[in-house]
Amino acid sequence: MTLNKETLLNWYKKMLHTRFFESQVDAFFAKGMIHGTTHLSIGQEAFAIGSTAALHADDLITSTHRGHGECIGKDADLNRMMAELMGKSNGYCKGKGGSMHIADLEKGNLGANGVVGGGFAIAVGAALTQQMKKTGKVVLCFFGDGASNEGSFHEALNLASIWKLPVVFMCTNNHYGMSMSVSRSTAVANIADRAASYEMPGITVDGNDPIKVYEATLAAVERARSGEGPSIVEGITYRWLGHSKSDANRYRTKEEIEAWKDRCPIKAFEQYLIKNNIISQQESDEITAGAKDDIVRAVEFAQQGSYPGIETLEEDVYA
Amino acid sequence: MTLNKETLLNWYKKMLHTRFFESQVDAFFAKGMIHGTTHLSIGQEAFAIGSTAALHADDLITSTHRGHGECIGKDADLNRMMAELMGKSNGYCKGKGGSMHIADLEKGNLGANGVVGGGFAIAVGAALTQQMKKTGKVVLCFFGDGASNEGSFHEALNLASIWKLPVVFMCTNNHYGMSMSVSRSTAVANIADRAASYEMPGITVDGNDPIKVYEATLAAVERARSGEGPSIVEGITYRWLGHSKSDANRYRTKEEIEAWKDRCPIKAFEQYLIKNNIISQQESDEITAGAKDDIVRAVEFAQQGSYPGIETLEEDVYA
Amino acid sequence: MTMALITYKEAVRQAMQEEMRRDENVFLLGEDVGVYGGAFGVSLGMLEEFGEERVRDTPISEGVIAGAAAGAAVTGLRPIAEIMFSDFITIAMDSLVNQAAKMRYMFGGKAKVPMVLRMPGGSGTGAAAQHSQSLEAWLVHVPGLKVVMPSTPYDVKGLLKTAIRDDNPVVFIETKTVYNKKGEVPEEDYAIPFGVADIKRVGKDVTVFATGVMVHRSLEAAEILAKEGIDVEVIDPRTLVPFDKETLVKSVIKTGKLIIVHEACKRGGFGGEVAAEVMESEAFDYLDAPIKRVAGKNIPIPYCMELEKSAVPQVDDIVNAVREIV
Amino acid sequence: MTMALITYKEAVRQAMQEEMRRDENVFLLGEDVGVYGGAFGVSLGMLEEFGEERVRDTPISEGVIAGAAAGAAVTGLRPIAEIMFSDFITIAMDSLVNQAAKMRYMFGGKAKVPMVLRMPGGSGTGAAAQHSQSLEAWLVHVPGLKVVMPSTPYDVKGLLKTAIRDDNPVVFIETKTVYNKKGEVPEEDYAIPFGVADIKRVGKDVTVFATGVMVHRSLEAAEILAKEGIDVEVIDPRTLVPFDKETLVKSVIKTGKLIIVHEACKRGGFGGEVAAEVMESEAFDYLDAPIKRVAGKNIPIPYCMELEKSAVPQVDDIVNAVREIV
Ligand SMILES: Cc1ncc(C[n+]2csc(CCOP(=O)(O)OP(=O)(O)O)c2C)c(N)n1
Ligand SMILES: Cc1ncc(C[n+]2csc(CCOP(=O)(O)OP(=O)(O)O)c2C)c(N)n1
Ligand SMILES: [Mg+2]
Ligand SMILES: [Mg+2]
Repeated sequence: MTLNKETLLNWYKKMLHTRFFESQVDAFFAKGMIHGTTHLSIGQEAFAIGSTAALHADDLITSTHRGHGECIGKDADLNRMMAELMGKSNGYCKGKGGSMHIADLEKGNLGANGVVGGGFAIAVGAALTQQMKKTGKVVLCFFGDGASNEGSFHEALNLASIWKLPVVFMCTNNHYGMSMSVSRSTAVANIADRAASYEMPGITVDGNDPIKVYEATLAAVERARSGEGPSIVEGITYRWLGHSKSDANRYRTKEEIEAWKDRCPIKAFEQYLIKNNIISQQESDEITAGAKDDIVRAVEFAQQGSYPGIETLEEDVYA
Repeated sequence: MTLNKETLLNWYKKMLHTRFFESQVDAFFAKGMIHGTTHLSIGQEAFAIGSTAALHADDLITSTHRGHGECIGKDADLNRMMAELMGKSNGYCKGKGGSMHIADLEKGNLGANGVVGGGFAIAVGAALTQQMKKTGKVVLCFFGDGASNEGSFHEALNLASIWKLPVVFMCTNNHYGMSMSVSRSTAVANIADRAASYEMPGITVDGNDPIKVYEATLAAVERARSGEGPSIVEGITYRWLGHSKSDANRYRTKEEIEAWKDRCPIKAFEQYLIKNNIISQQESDEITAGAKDDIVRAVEFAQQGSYPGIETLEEDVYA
Repeated sequence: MTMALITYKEAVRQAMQEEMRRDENVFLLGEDVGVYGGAFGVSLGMLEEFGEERVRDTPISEGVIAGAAAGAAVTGLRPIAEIMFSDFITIAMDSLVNQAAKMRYMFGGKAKVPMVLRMPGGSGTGAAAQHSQSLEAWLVHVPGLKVVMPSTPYDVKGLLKTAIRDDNPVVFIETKTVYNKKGEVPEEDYAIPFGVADIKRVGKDVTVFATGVMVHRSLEAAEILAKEGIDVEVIDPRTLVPFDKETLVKSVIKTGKLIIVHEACKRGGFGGEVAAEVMESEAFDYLDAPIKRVAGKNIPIPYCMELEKSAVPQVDDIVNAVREIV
Repeated sequence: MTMALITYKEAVRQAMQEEMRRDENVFLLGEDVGVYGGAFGVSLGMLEEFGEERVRDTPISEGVIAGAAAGAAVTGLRPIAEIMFSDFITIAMDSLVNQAAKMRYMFGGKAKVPMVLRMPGGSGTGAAAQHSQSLEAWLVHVPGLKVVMPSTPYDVKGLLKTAIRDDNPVVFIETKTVYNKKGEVPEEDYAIPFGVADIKRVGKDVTVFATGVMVHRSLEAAEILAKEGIDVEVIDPRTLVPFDKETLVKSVIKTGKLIIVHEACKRGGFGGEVAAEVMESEAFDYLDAPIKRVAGKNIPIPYCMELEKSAVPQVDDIVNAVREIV
């Protein structure tokens, strides 16, 4: 596996972008500058970025309610993301979608989803297009541990398997679906164990290590691309913040959260890069500062945007 | 395992009842004396009867569109079954349900179901009642191989597992869901393999051997009754007739059908009983004749019944 | 135009075949649509012509049938997905309503979801409560969906072509009890635009607005009433979304009387919507009598044949309703 | 009666608590209803009182939540099942519509299915298209279901008790934007019968029929209009099935004018049904003006706050509609 410096730094930057983007959103949310609800993936960046790194630029993804990282992994424009969250017309969805519905079809992002499990069938259909049109493209279908208990998971994985579709089911196992721990909600310990029901490979990796995530995803992607069908790739990680704004964290301990914060994927990756002499601390600081600036610019872009006019209200219901 | 003569003869009789009941239905259907649609289980009798034989009288079942056998296994009244199929007011559902909706709540039959996969969640809920009320009763949830690809299968089995509910999922694997063979529709070879996704035992047995079916079911039922949770029991069998009236059998060969007819579960069981000196040929003939007579009586009963009056049309929508 | 006399079912099949020949992006998926030809034989022979790649048997998984259609549509194919009975749309509602119908709007107009979800609806086959429903009212209530409900071979072929060519999710409800009814259909390619009602019978005394099989029953009723000197106009909207209000309003202005007939149960059915639309229109002032709905009873469909018949409007019910109003 | 001032949310919780204390067969299941207290905190504290056995967190599996409730109900329990947002009922439709609602009829009257399916509905939280729908019209169209839609703390408590005690599947739609609204509620046990509308404001000039949060907006509108000398009667049906037609008809006979207000999108909404019912009643002859519907736009709910507001009726819209009609 040759991962050159440029590649690794790109990942690092995207992980930082995700972190800073979401920290900013969190702050804006607290101030009432972003409304509605938002689900932050702080602590989970390595899985989103390591996995999407295994894709070609024209491959596809379907994402979830907690999808900012995957979106950034798939090269989304931070400006338009921030604008969308602020409900502006220069946002990805012209202010009509918000955090849960960011889509970037040109870049192959078929959309986040407000319905848990809502993306499975869409990903399977998108993979069918690739197979029938022989595009050679692959679809990554992101979902959470909790989503694996929806019936849509089962129907989609079975169909993908029997049709040998080029789709990889990417489980962000952050230990909880809202307040339900995996051990309480799910009959198996690892979601990837369920691959057995669909005669596909299932692998569970450290979701906080972008290189491990990348390698596992790449293997599954290559398998899918070569026509051998779908797999499950599961990354074990942790959601640092509450599920959404309404979460008082009653279902877990401070100690547990702190222990996972100690395993910060971004810190760990920085240390890896420095220890392996890929970058210096100074370079890291510069990248970090640059990533922060990008978010400042995104905020500026968003703030300059206008709210969608009332005349757009009934537009775009039908093509 | 001590299965006394009386027990075995009871099974034999129920298998014959199922066969003759359905043959009669088939004939009536051809003559237009039974309308709508009907799904016959001829060839599958051993699984329905062997499995329900493992239950106590007050245990429960949920059944399917092809559920006459299970209904008979659960001691249904043949008269009221036939009357129901003829749409008569003395039928099980006062003529409002027909073949796909026969239910006998007093005997613990929570109903056939016209929706493939419609029974999974109901069975799980019924099992929850038994657990919460500590009744010691068990629920058998019958379903077909095809039904195992519905999302409802997945949601129900996961919930049953994590709550350790007293339910056993009984798969009548007759090789086809309408025209789709299991190998085309389903990612795994045996439906019981899917037990792995729910950390429950799964066993596949010869569905044409009522004793093997009984033994496997009994083990699963005892496990459930003792609070250890659900299992899958799958019986491999074969549907001799078309899926329903509209079936031209285009998806399978005559040879395949004939080969399975040679493995008639009723013939085989008769031979077993005779060979093991449990009954003589003469006794068998008598039982057979008696079973036929029971169907004749059922037809008489049904024919004497009246059609439900128009005044019943809007009755029983609400309790 | 050369006309051929074909069944409703054949018309559906021809529309699919011709569109699949015309556009390689069009394909069919659903339970037993291949060698079995669908539960009603609608797609018989299509597997032979188009092969397994384009006539796809699916497992019994309605959620993924509709959802995969949406995913395929949004990435460039034009799927025709079949739900074996419209009753099972219950299982596909999330894919259809929360995904397919909303994608375009949620994404700020970027997505196109050109899919057709075909399904036979209605009662009359003795298949009882879970195989006999008429659920079009649900779908009419979902922004982002178009809803089509053709009653004749001519309409079903022309509208299915339009549906397949449309860039939106279209729910296409076939009337199963008319599958074997014959009618004249042009041999040439034609398509019927959405949102154009068809006046199936011109009359001056009363407007009967009917959908699906009720169009046929209304026409029968009209013949009976004609003998009594009552001249009935029968309007078939053909598409419920978009809805051709204009044709209906004009007719009501002419006749002053409106009876709405549908098979779906009355409470919460499409009839209420139509009544309210007419009332909110300029036709209100021309109404000589209250608008009347003749619709299914508010009950699940019973099995027994006589009860089943009584559960939904029959010719007599329409005749009586007209007599009462004129 | 001693009255307490409590929120709508507390009223829901109290109804559940009191019924669970009264009847050991009553229990609550749903996603995150336990330690989390539900997405809106409705069931906070219930786990502590009743334990995990009777306050059951479920996996994210709406189909089996509703279906297991039906199975538990038909075998002797009285489940209260929660769907976190009414939008996700799409996933539970088969369990609810084809199973729970039809069991009794299909089985010839033998089954009882005493379950309540609670769910918050409506827009106004900035959560966009998949978390903001008002889908009551679908459920009204399903024979076998009862449909309740309370607007105040008093109503929600009294109606939830009735729902829990009812032997049928009851869909109980809570108005999420009024969860924190306070109102007077008796401290004694009380229950409100189904099928009895509440005249929330007596007036003589025009009848405004409203559901859910629109009851509050209509009352606000009425106050504004009162200053202009227009005396508005506001009727809240409280239960959509069964429906109290009588109260509405009487009111319309009195005022001669009817405006129907709901949040759900207009096309195919409950308003059409109400309009048609009134038109078919003796009130038709008393109508001085066409019945008017003020309802949600036929669009998915957009994210941006201003657009979201414009998507559904606001106080001004109701005021304007009344002004136009009187
Ligand atoms: C169908 C559906 N049910 C419930 C919800 C409410 N909800 C939103 S996120 C969530 C938890 C999802 O858990 P998981 O799949 O593990 O993803 P995570 O939130 O941990 O990223 C729930 C229950 C929803 N949005 N959609
Ligand atoms: C939800 C649903 N989808 C489709 C059908 C139509 N249908 C009835 S039976 C059947 C095949 C079921 O296969 P399986 O579960 O193997 O049972 P079998 O018929 O073999 O007994 C199908 C597709 C249905 N009744 N319900
Ligand atoms: Mg999670
Ligand atoms: Mg089968």
